[in-house]
Amino acid sequence: MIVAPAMLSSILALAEGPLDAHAAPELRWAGLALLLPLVSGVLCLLCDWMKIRSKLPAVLTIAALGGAFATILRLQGAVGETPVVVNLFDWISWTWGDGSRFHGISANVDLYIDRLTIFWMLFVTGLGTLIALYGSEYMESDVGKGYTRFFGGVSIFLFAMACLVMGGNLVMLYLGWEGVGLASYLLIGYYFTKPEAVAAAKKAFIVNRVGDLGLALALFLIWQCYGTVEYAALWKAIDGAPASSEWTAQAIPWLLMLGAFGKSAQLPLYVWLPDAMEGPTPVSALIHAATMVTAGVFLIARMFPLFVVNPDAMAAVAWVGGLTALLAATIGMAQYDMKRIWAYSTISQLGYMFLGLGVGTSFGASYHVFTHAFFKALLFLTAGAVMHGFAGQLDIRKLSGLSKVPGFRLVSWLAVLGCFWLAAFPFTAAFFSKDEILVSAFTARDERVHVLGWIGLVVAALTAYYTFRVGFRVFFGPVKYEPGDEHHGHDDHGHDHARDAHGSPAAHGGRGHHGEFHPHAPRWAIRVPLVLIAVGAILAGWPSYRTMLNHDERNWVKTQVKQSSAYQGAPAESHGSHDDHAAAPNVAGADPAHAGHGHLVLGMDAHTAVGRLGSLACIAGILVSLYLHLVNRGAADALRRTLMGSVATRWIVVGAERKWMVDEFYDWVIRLPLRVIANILAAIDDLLLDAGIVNGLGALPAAVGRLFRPLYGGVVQGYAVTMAGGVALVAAWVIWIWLRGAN
Amino acid sequence: MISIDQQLPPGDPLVVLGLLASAILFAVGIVGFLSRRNMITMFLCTELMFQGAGLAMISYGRQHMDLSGQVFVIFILTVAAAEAALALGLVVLLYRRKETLSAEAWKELAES
Amino acid sequence: MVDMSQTAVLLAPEIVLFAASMLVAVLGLSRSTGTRSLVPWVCVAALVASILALDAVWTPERIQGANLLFPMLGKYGKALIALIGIGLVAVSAGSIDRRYEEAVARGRASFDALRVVRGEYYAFLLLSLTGAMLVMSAPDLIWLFLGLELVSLPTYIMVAVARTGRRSMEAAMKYFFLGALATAVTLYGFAMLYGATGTMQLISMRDLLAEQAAGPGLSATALLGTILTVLGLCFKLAAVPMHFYAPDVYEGAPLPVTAFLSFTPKIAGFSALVTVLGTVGWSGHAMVDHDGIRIAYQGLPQPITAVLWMVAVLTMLLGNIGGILQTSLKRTLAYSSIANSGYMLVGVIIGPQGGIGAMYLFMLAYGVMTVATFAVLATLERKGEEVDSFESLSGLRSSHPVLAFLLTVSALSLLGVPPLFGALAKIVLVFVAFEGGQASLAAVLLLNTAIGAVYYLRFVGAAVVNPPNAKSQDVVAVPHWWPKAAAVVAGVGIIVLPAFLSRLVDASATTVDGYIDLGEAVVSDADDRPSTSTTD
Amino acid sequence: MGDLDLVAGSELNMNLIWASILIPVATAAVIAVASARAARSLAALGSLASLGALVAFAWQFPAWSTGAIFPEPCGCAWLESINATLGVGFDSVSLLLALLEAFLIPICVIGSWTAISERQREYYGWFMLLHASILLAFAARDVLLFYVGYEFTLVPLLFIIAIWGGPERRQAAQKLFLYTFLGSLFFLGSILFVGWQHHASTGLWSWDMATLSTFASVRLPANTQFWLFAALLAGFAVKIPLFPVHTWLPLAHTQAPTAGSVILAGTLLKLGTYGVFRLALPMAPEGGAALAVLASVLCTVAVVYAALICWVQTDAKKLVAYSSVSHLGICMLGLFALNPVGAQGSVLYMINHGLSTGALFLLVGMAYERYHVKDMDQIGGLAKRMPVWAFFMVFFTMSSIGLPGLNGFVGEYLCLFGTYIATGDASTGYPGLLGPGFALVAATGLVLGAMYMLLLVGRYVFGPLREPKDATHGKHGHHGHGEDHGDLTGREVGLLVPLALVCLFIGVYPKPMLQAIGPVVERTLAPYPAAVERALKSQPHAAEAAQAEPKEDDRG
Repeated sequence: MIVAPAMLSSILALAEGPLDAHAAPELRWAGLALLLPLVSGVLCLLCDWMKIRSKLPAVLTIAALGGAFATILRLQGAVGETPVVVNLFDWISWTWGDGSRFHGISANVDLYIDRLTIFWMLFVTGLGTLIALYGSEYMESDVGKGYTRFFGGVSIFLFAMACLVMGGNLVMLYLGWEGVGLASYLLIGYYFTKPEAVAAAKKAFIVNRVGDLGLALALFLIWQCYGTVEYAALWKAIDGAPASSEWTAQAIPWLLMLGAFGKSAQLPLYVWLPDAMEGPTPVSALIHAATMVTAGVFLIARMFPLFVVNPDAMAAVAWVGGLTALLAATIGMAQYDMKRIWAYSTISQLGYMFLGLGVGTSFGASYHVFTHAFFKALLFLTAGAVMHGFAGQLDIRKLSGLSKVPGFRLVSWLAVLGCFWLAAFPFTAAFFSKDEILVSAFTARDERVHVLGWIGLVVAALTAYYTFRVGFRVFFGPVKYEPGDEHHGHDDHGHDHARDAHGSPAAHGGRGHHGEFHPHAPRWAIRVPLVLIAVGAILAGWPSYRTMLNHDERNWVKTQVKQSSAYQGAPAESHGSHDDHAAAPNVAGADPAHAGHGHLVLGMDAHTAVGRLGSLACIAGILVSLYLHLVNRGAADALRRTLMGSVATRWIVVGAERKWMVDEFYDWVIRLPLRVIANILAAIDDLLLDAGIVNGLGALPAAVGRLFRPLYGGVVQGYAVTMAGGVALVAAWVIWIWLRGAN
Repeated sequence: MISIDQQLPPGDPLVVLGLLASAILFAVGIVGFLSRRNMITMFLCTELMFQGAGLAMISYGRQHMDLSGQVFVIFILTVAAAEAALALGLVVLLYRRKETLSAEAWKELAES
Repeated sequence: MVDMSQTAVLLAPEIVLFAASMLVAVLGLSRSTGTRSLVPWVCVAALVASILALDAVWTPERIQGANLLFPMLGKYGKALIALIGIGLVAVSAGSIDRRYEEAVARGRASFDALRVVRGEYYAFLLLSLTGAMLVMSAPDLIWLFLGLELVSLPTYIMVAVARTGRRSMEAAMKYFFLGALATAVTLYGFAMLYGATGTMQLISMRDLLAEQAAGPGLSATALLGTILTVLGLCFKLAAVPMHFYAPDVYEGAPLPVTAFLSFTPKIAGFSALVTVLGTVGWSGHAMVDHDGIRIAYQGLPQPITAVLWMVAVLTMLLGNIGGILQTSLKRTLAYSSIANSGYMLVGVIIGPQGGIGAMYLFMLAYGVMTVATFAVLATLERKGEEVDSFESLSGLRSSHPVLAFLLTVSALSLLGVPPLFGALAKIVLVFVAFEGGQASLAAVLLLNTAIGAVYYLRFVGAAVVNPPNAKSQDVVAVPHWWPKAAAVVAGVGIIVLPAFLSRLVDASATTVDGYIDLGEAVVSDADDRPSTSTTD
Repeated sequence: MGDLDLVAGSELNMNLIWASILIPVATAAVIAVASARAARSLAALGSLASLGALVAFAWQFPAWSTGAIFPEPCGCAWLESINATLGVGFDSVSLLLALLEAFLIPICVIGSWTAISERQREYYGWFMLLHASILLAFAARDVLLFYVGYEFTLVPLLFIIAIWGGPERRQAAQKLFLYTFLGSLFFLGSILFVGWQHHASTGLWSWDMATLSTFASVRLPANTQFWLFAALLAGFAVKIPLFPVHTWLPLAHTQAPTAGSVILAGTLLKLGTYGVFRLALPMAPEGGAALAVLASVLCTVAVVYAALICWVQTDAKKLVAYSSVSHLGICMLGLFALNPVGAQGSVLYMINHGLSTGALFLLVGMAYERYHVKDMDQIGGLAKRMPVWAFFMVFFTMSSIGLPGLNGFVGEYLCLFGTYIATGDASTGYPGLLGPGFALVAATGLVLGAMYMLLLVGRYVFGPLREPKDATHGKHGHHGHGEDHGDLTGREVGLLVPLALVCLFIGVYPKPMLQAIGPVVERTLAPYPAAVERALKSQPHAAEAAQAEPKEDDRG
């Protein structure tokens, strides 16, 4: 009705392509990257309602995601150094007063396409497509039940992620931000009859909301300071104005940080991610390892100009990243559930990324995001393949020597490949990206963060240890496995399986080829994505190989990052690419003399030192792991017993195994008090406000009425007395008034 | 019609005494009404009050040299007579029912 | 000199009613059942005739000669009395003498002229209405007194005879004795007013009091006389402190008489009140404040305002909080009647600048709602007895949906739900309270509306919401159409009259047409200060 | 369009408005005499016809983007002596709310088809009267007419709850009635006061909203405006309901039949917010500026307080009921931000809350109809039995907690945004009295909202299936419907789909609504910048404190 003409015109505009007449033809179709996943999501919903019992939803989703990937690939060539804004249609947009600055809000469905966008979208859509393909087989036992729901969720996720990354303003980013939260919620809670899954989904959403709160407030604050929430205008506004020292401007990065820490599972908001492993494994791979959790990194990278002017905020980011990396690594060392270990490693690796951002290397952080996306997806997907094959078994104590089990050889070796990458074995892609971050930490202008370099190295060793703890235990050694308690596949949502990694005694390990259980080997739809992702993981190091071998400084990732807001105002990249110092604008009093090679670590050039130390840490970790988890597995248990035996060391084991009680701490410090307060408030509302005050006041007239009851005693003289008394009183009163008035 | 500007000076003994008597009559009526339970006595007390008011009318009439007060008294007497008839009928009716003249016997209607 | 014949013509409505009352007294004794059943018809015809007569005789020229303080009050007021009177007749019709008549009809009893009360009842009803009409055209205190007595005396008898029983006798006794006490108080007040002015003529009294006010100020005699008169009249209004009889008498009296009592004495009392207060006037008085400075202000003399304010507030409050505690329908309605008197007193306090008009508008609404409510109740009976408990009304909607609907409408209207008539009339009252500078009274009125809602909702709840129970299953409708018709007409009136609110407001405002308040002139003579509005 | 056309069109439009109001009244009358079986169809027809008339009006409504009132309210007097008129007319805000009402009523009526099996004629009759009176309130341009519509809503609602409600229906209905009746008396007193003041100072009678607003805002002294605003707010606060006068709402909601809850949450509460927007704010800007902080403190408290209470509820319906208190706290906070952003968001929030909370009540009711239990301790995991129901439940939950892309977000976001930027700084042209502190506390509602709504979803929709042992037990004796635990029927899906589509549409493309609401909001807030400046000057310390300590919001 009212809106029909307006809506129609905007739809037409959409069909005609972007309104920017100068845009390249590819840009016309940029919207497809959002639209295709959305369409497939809607189609999945329709499939669900039409009760389609085939793999059609998977086909639709894969096609749509592939289409989105292709769109991004096309865009890749079209976007130059200058960002492009494509308006799809108007969303929240109106002005008041004279419509000048601060007299209007404009947050439209715009796409802001620069190199960073493309870079992020490439691996998001690429991995999305592959993982969807993987999921089409992984979830096949749910065809006709939750299959459409799964792919619907994946589609919605990709749509939201595209909004988040490509959105032209912070409100669009917020839309995507919440949208991926919704998708995450729905997919974690995929097995919705399982109380743990539902609880995990809820936890993820709520913890993320805490972060979103920061983001929302930051958004308001940005508008208040700069009068716009659109990137393009915002950069202009920031450029035009000197760094403000008002608290409002200073608070922005801190609030943004809160949002980023929520979404990217950093201290203190990381607790949701391990629980999120209740979701189907492809979801863990896609959302909770490769893409969504990097949104926080993206946010800070995107908003880098607001961060670099605030050294304290930068240091905070670095510290939170470094400490999260350490904490998560220690927990990861003591877990037995394969997916949870990878979850903690994800948190730990995200910590690296934030460390990188905090020390100013948005390139290093982005690079690590990129490499991490591949190898972590690979690790999760192989874990999923194992889980799929062994009826949900994930306990590393109950799986051994899988590389010798028929049908699992490829999976096993790919997993080991992933382990090398995660451990940042020398000359793997992750080695270079991690190197980039640590070097920057050691050489950062802010002296306060140098110690984080050392922490990073320690974490590198720990990472190598726990990574290969899984690798050696599960894929090598004697062939020994027992199935999980899932019936084959997830045929019934209602089954009540407590897949507790700690619960069942390890003595059961000998069930080996147990009666009728046959591992279910993965077929092509699982193998192909695995191989492709492995290839991707290897190729992710290509820019660095070129640098290393050819001394070719043109690093593709760096180019992508450099030509975006993530590089605007970034402090000089301290190391890695020596040619870019001049390119980085010198803001916030960057001291060129201080940057780069000036820094020595252990008397060496930072680059060399970190490379050597990192390699050393990695190899040390692997060797320890080799001894404890392959050569002499009894030693690991013995070590654990020894540590448990001494009061002085017992806390280390217990603490790490029980995740340093952080969940319990939150429970006791936040949830429980809140619950108590809520109950008190409910009681106040019910008893004091309603039953007490409201009902009390309501009963007041009747109560007063009862006071007067004796006056209506029924005897006529009683009434006469009251009446005559009343008359006398009134008469006396009147005379009194009259006397007072007369005199 | 008597012109209203003819007025006795204040303090005319007959007026004062009349008013005093009327007030006493009225007060006695009220006190009697409140204190006695016999319905016939109570009715007589209301008659006293009426007559007290009547006496006041006459006294004021004398003060103002105006006859309408006296005219009013005649009407009051008439009305009082009508009331008396009514009252006696009612009392008889009530007495037949309860065999008592006490007003206190009738207290069925009251706040429960 | 006044042309007596012209003035006498003004009394045509009263004369019609009086004649009719004589006629029905005789007709009621007829041996023929048909003749006896003509009685309500004759009453209605007489009331209609009196309205027509009123319309014909109440012309400005005639009123000029009638020497009335409120010359136009009679036109609206008497029509209102006659109109509501028709409804009250209809409420009574069928229930008076019903069992005796049935017994006669079935041959179980022979006709005995001594046992039949129908004739007296309707005769007294008409006489009482005549008295109420006479009050409105009283030129002097004697007339006023006689009118008031003519209202009261028949009602004493009606309470006693309409349906003999212990409770109605007790009610009659209480009503009579306390009524006599109140009359004595009024009478003494009249005496003092006479003493303060030396005249019985209301207009002369107004002139003299205005002179007093302009000169030395109102004398104590005048003030006390007014106050005693007002308090005596409070009995008729069922206002504090003279309201104590009302719950008992309303509960004990037969239902049609309760309906009658809640309207006729009230309108007579209010008319008398307005007339008496008209002598002191609303529009300007002076008083000396603490510093010995004369200040002029709007409204009744300050002590009277204070008393009336207190009376109004207490009447509203005691009426409403008393109503909450009741289980008897009639007793609840008695408290409702008390509370409504309180609302109307607000109008009286405000005075001719809208207040009295609003009061009479509300009186119309109150009359219509009273007729509707009591007519519904009069239609019902349980085992030959009146229905007098909320429990008996339970589930009325399933047995008598139309009656339940009408009862709901009238209860909601009494409660004050717009756009029903009662609510709008109440809004007008609140509004004039604001306009008259009595914001506090307006606030009290609104607050009381909310308190009163509690017991009005009980009618609604019982009739419409609750399911039938053991007690209400025996409730049947009486085999007479009179009260049903009254209920329907009044109920429709509650819904439809708001559409004519504008005209009704104008009509009720005519009650003060021609009233001359001398206070304004007095104040400006006495003091040059601008008049300031009084509060509280 | 020429002038003549405009006049003719105006008459036609006036007729359309009256048609949309009177069709339900006529329907009620027809239902009263029709057979019980036909009642529900008649009601559905009547409500759809009313919707049709209103849509037809909206279709040619020319003032969507101007903020003007159309058609010009007629001078047809209803009470000539004080010039009270039957003036009706819409501006875009009231039209949107009226459309919401007209849109929800068919859903309520058709949603009651199986739930109400007793006394159907009365039920649908009262529903039609309720509809008419709500529409009248939104359409009225005369304050007395508005009062009539506003107050009369109580009567049908009283019956709907007291007759067709839950076990404590009598107390609930009585409390609802008395509480809101008392509240509206404040409002009545206030408007009568303003009308009197207008007459006293101009000698003319007028009850036209615009006239009185202009008069009161310009001519009444600041002190009077303070009390005027306080009284109006006190009156409307009960209806909204604001903390601490909200306690009637949870009881009423839990006891009301489903459709009653839907319409109560959907539009009846909006009469309160609309009242503040339409009467309190324009009439008494000085009072609004003086009381904004106090009112906002109450709103902010309500947001957190009610959200926490929601979190410990086990009754699904009660949870949704308390969530209304929390949500409307945010809504009113946006209004008291006194800038176009907040007010815009507030108006949008009124509509959004009506849609999403109404839908949630509908959904809870659908489950209740099948199980006769709404205690989440006894029932849960219904997604297993009713996947389609579960989908809608999640959908509207997301709408309710403000997921971007759905309707709830835009309103909530703008409300909080408006609150945030409502500082003394006048760069927006609208200095405010709130600021980040209020926004921060209110924004915790985002987190708390997610907490309790996901608790609802997590227990009620998801998790292992828990059904009451005696699932067929139902005291209303729904002749066999009790055993039916199947998924939603076509009829029920047909009710939810339009709601969901509207939610989605507003979320995705709110621009037309924003542009429609914007001018009205600006007109309403026109006197505020100056009034707020004065308020800021008069309480410099408070303003400084607001600037300096954003977390310090407990003053007031």
